Amino acid sequence: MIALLQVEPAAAGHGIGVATDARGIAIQLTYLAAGVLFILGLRSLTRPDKAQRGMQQAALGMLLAIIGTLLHHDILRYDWIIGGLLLGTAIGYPLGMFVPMTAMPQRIAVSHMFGALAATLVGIAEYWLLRGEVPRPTMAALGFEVLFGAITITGSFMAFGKLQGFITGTPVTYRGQNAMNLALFAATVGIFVFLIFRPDTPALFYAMVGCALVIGVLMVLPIGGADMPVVVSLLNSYAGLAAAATGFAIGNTVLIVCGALDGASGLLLSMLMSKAMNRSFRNVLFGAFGAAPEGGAAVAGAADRPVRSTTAEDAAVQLAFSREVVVVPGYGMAVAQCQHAVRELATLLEKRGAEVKYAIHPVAGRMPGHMNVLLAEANVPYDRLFDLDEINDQFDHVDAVLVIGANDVVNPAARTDPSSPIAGMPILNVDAARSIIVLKRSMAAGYSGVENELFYNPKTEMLFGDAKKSIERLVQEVKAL
Amino acid sequence: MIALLQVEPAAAGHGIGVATDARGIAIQLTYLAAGVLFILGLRSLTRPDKAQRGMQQAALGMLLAIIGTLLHHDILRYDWIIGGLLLGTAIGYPLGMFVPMTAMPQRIAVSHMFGALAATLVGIAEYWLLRGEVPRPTMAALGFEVLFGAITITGSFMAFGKLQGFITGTPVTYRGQNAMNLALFAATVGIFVFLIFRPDTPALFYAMVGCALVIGVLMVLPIGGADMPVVVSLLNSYAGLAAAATGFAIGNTVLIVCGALDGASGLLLSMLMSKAMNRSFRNVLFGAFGAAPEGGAAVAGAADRPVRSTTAEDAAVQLAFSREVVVVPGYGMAVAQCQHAVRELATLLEKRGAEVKYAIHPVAGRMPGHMNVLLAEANVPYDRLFDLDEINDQFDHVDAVLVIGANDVVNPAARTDPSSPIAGMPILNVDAARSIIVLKRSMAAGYSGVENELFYNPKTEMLFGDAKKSIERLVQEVKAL
Amino acid sequence: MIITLLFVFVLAAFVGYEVITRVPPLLHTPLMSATNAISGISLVGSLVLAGADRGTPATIMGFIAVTAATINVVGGFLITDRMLKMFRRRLPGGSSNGAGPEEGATR
Amino acid sequence: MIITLLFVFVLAAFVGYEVITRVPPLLHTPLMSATNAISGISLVGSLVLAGADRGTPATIMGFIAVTAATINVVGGFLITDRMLKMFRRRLPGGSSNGAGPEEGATR
Ligand SMILES: NC(=O)c1ccc[n+]([C@@H]2O[C@H](COP(=O)([O-])OP(=O)(O)OC[C@H]3O[C@@H](n4cnc5c(N)ncnc54)[C@H](OP(=O)(O)O)[C@@H]3O)[C@@H](O)[C@H]2O)c1
Ligand SMILES: NC(=O)c1ccc[n+]([C@@H]2O[C@H](COP(=O)([O-])OP(=O)(O)OC[C@H]3O[C@@H](n4cnc5c(N)ncnc54)[C@H](OP(=O)(O)O)[C@@H]3O)[C@@H](O)[C@H]2O)c1
Repeated sequence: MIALLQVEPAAAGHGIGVATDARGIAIQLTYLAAGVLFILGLRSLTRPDKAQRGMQQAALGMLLAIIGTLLHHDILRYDWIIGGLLLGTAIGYPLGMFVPMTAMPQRIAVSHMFGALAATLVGIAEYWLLRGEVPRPTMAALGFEVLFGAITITGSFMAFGKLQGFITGTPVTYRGQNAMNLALFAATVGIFVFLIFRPDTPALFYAMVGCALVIGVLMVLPIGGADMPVVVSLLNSYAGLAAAATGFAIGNTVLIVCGALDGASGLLLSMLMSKAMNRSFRNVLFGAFGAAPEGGAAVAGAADRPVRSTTAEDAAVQLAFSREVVVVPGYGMAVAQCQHAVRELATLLEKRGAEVKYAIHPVAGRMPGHMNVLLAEANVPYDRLFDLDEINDQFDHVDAVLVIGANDVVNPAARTDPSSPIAGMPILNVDAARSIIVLKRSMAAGYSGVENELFYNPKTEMLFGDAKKSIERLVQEVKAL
Repeated sequence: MIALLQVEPAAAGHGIGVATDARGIAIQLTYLAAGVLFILGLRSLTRPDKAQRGMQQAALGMLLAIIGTLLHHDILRYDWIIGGLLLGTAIGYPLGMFVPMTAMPQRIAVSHMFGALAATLVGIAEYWLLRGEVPRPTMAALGFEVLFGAITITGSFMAFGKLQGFITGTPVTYRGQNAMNLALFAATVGIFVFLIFRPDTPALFYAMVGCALVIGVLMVLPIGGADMPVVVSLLNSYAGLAAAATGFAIGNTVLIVCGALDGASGLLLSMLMSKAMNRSFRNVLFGAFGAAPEGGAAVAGAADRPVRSTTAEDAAVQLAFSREVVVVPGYGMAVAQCQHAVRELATLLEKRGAEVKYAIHPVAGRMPGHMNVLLAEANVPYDRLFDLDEINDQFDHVDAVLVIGANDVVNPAARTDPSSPIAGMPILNVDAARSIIVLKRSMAAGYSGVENELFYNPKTEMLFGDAKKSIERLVQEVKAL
Repeated sequence: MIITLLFVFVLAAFVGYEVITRVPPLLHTPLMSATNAISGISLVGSLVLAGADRGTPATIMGFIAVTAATINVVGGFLITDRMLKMFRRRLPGGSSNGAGPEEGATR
Repeated sequence: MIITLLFVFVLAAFVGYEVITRVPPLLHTPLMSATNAISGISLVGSLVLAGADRGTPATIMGFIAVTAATINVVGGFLITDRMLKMFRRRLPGGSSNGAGPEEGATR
């Protein structure tokens, strides 16, 4: 069997990207170990109590891969490497340690940007070093690498801007937008295909990179700020695909494995998110959902209707004498960073014999599990947290619901008004409760920009002001009773 | 980056086991498709309703792989291939179509034997063809291939024999057994290591194969018949590892993938089984559990104690006037093949307003899910089947339990007598029910050979005779009422 | 290269583990025969051996190997199909039959 | 060979899919930052580029790439760890905290 004869050189170690000697094998083994540790790390995320150790092992895996790489024959000088590692650590450390939990989506977007930048630069350098002498498979790999990489760079930057607020969160749309985007996309693909057959045309290669950068911008522009988490997670999968492409180009298996892991998880997560918002993936990406006009109009149209606003004193009394209280946190709790205060209030009420539950809507906040992270930070025990299906049928025997900076996720319009942009999104039926206290700063709409009937519900009392201040006042009042 | 240059030949197709041309790529693609279809097939087994289609696709994958292989450059003559395929189909078809469900474990064992035989022969032929000119990695792969292969051949045959009954089901043990086995094992490993450094010693190679064959026999001899399913499933994982080794030897990826899949699943399943019997994996393999003496003694020691035996008439009346009936099937139902009769009886009782449930013990029968398959064959709906944890606390308000050829899984000794070989195995607490009717042919012990107190329980009535006949009589009687 | 194949092995093992742990006990017997059928993949190696025409001994061994592997494949897939048909067949009858396997799968 | 790498890709994707679908919503945010941290693996390529000494432009690009990738890796793993610490930290307090994540995981 020829196969057998063919095995010899390979078995002896002439794989691609593999040095032929013991050192080469050693390097590969560090990669194998790294790959396994990464998978185990992700698996550990199925067990909250095991998760931290698991991811620490994954970090160890990364360290292994780095050390292994540093042994690589091709590395002749270490000055720039060390410089880069030091500088990167100097910037990465604060990004990791001091960014508040509430800014998580932004931070992840930035991080994607950097990762993609690295992949893209590597791809460009590879092309440049080969001086056009690129075999087709390699060219294809390089192409995917820089395409996904470049899109991720600008896309992540845009997402970052929208989440951070220095780029408008409302979708930017203009006439002929789709036509233009499609044209640009087609052109880029065209160049790519051409390059595979004629790799020796640098101008086109760099043009392709340029186009990809622009696509990244145009792709995110028409998407509303509330949908950014979906975009960020999608870009995560792009970043992964870029890494995988690098792996194919330089025949490095660990890059391919990590790339595939990220590619799969990013795509899956963004789909889960869209599903939780009860919107098709397509609709999120191309729906230009949550455009200001509707919301704005709606808000204006309702400005004159009566609203019951209450004071901390009254609200405190009401809460203090409720037996069953449900807290519904939303994005506002993240903005106000009042999770600790909330926990304190809950403990007080429990001391007074009330039962306090937390109702967590799958898309409350700005990323999946956003509220869980915040409440976890405030040491709220798991068993107090209930998700949509668990709690929705219990509201009718709840004395008081405390809505803290949540809006869309408690908006009855989703059930009642089929024309509403959030129509059909499953919501928390807080209006079934005996009384509702809403903490927010104004009558402004939530991220979907939709008017919220709940605030005009006779059972509802609005406690205006920053959620943190309001909660703290409530705490004092309850203590005072 | 040198890596990049190294990619070219490889990307152009000089992988191991891969022809360099388009045809080679095409073959590899069929393998890739096959691999994916296999995985999807196994995944489909998580959904009973989707499972059949999934496995049909897996079969399609196998067909693809075969066709792909037939295109291989090295294949110069097709006469023997066609002959083998035809003969194999001629033998395999009846094995697949006409073997009764009750003989499943035996059948799977036989099938393993054939698969392993193929892998081993390929390994031997490869070695023979290379005439000792074997590079070390290849030698290592070949070694594993023939070792696992040979062990599986004889091991499966032994398991088959024990299950079929032409080899004694009771563990065969003799003085110095372990010492001897260990010595043989050590010797085999020694030869293997030596071969890796001196592949050009055919005599040793064939000696190693011989040893492996013997090991297969000695490994299974001391294991009781009731534990054969564990062994069969373990051999499944060996067969997988043999296939994987072949893959490494000839650099064929699909072989490696399938091998790994089987290796993992076989190991996992055998562990699950041991766990369900509440015994350590080690204990199953080396415990020589269920040796005749104990059981025999126990039975003898109890021969003179009173037993209430009943008639079909009385039992029928009792059942007919029970509101809640639980059927506990065991291996005896498989032997008697009375699942259809049981279903008929149940339907009759339900017509008379009784509620009939089935209590499925995880290790009832001779393989995991054995009872499920039989009852499925008899069209018993899923929702009537309850497993141990679901039903164990309900027996106290059950009017009549119908124990059909089950013994160990209802043996209170597991709870009460710590010295019993089945001590600690979770059992069905049928003795909590108001009355118990046991269908078996004699007072003989079950597979663990342990005396069963339940049969002497004043609440228990024995209906002796072949389960099928007994059930059919019960059906007539109930109809007659 | 050998390491890349190791990678393949490890990854496939992971997939196997993840998938198998999700198979409900209900389907463990079909699972055993399914994996058995798949292990018939050694047919691939056997075919090349039987057809490579590298001397009578090799060809004979190849012939036997092909026969044995084919028995494994054909028998294995057929019986698995027979078993699984029973599980599918019964879904229409009975209310929570749909639910039954569900909970089984998530157990 | 390229196909073998494809195999690796497909298998890894399967593993990813199987594992991710098992992560409870509770941990989706940490999951996002975890996968982000792992995607910093492109550091491997960057290191070789920065150290291969194949002309100033390549080295500079390599330097930038190393810096960027390092930011991704360091920041990513640190923040993931910070988040997960919160989840672990709370396990001792409260009765069914052990159960909570369990059911989460099987949800
Ligand atoms: N979770 C996810 O994965 C995800 C992903 C993508 C999109 N989304 C979207 O995000 C939205 C989440 O809904 P949500 O109800 O949680 O939030 P929301 O609908 O965005 O409403 C947040 C509310 O909090 C109030 N608020 C803001 N800062 C505050 C502060 N400092 N103190 C008190 N109140 C404050 C705001 O009203 P004021 O300005 O009047 O104070 C706002 O109405 C949904 O539309 C969802 O589709 C979520
Ligand atoms: N399920 C698995 O995966 C698995 C794997 C390995 C081992 N095992 C072992 O297998 C045993 C299973 O327990 P089990 O209670 O199901 O079976 P069992 O303990 O083996 O008892 C079966 C009983 O059925 C009776 N029987 C046999 N043929 C009969 C017929 N034609 N009509 C009526 N009765 C008949 C026999 O008594 P008579 O001879 O008096 O009729 C025997 O006592 C356990 O020990 C378990 O550990 C199971």
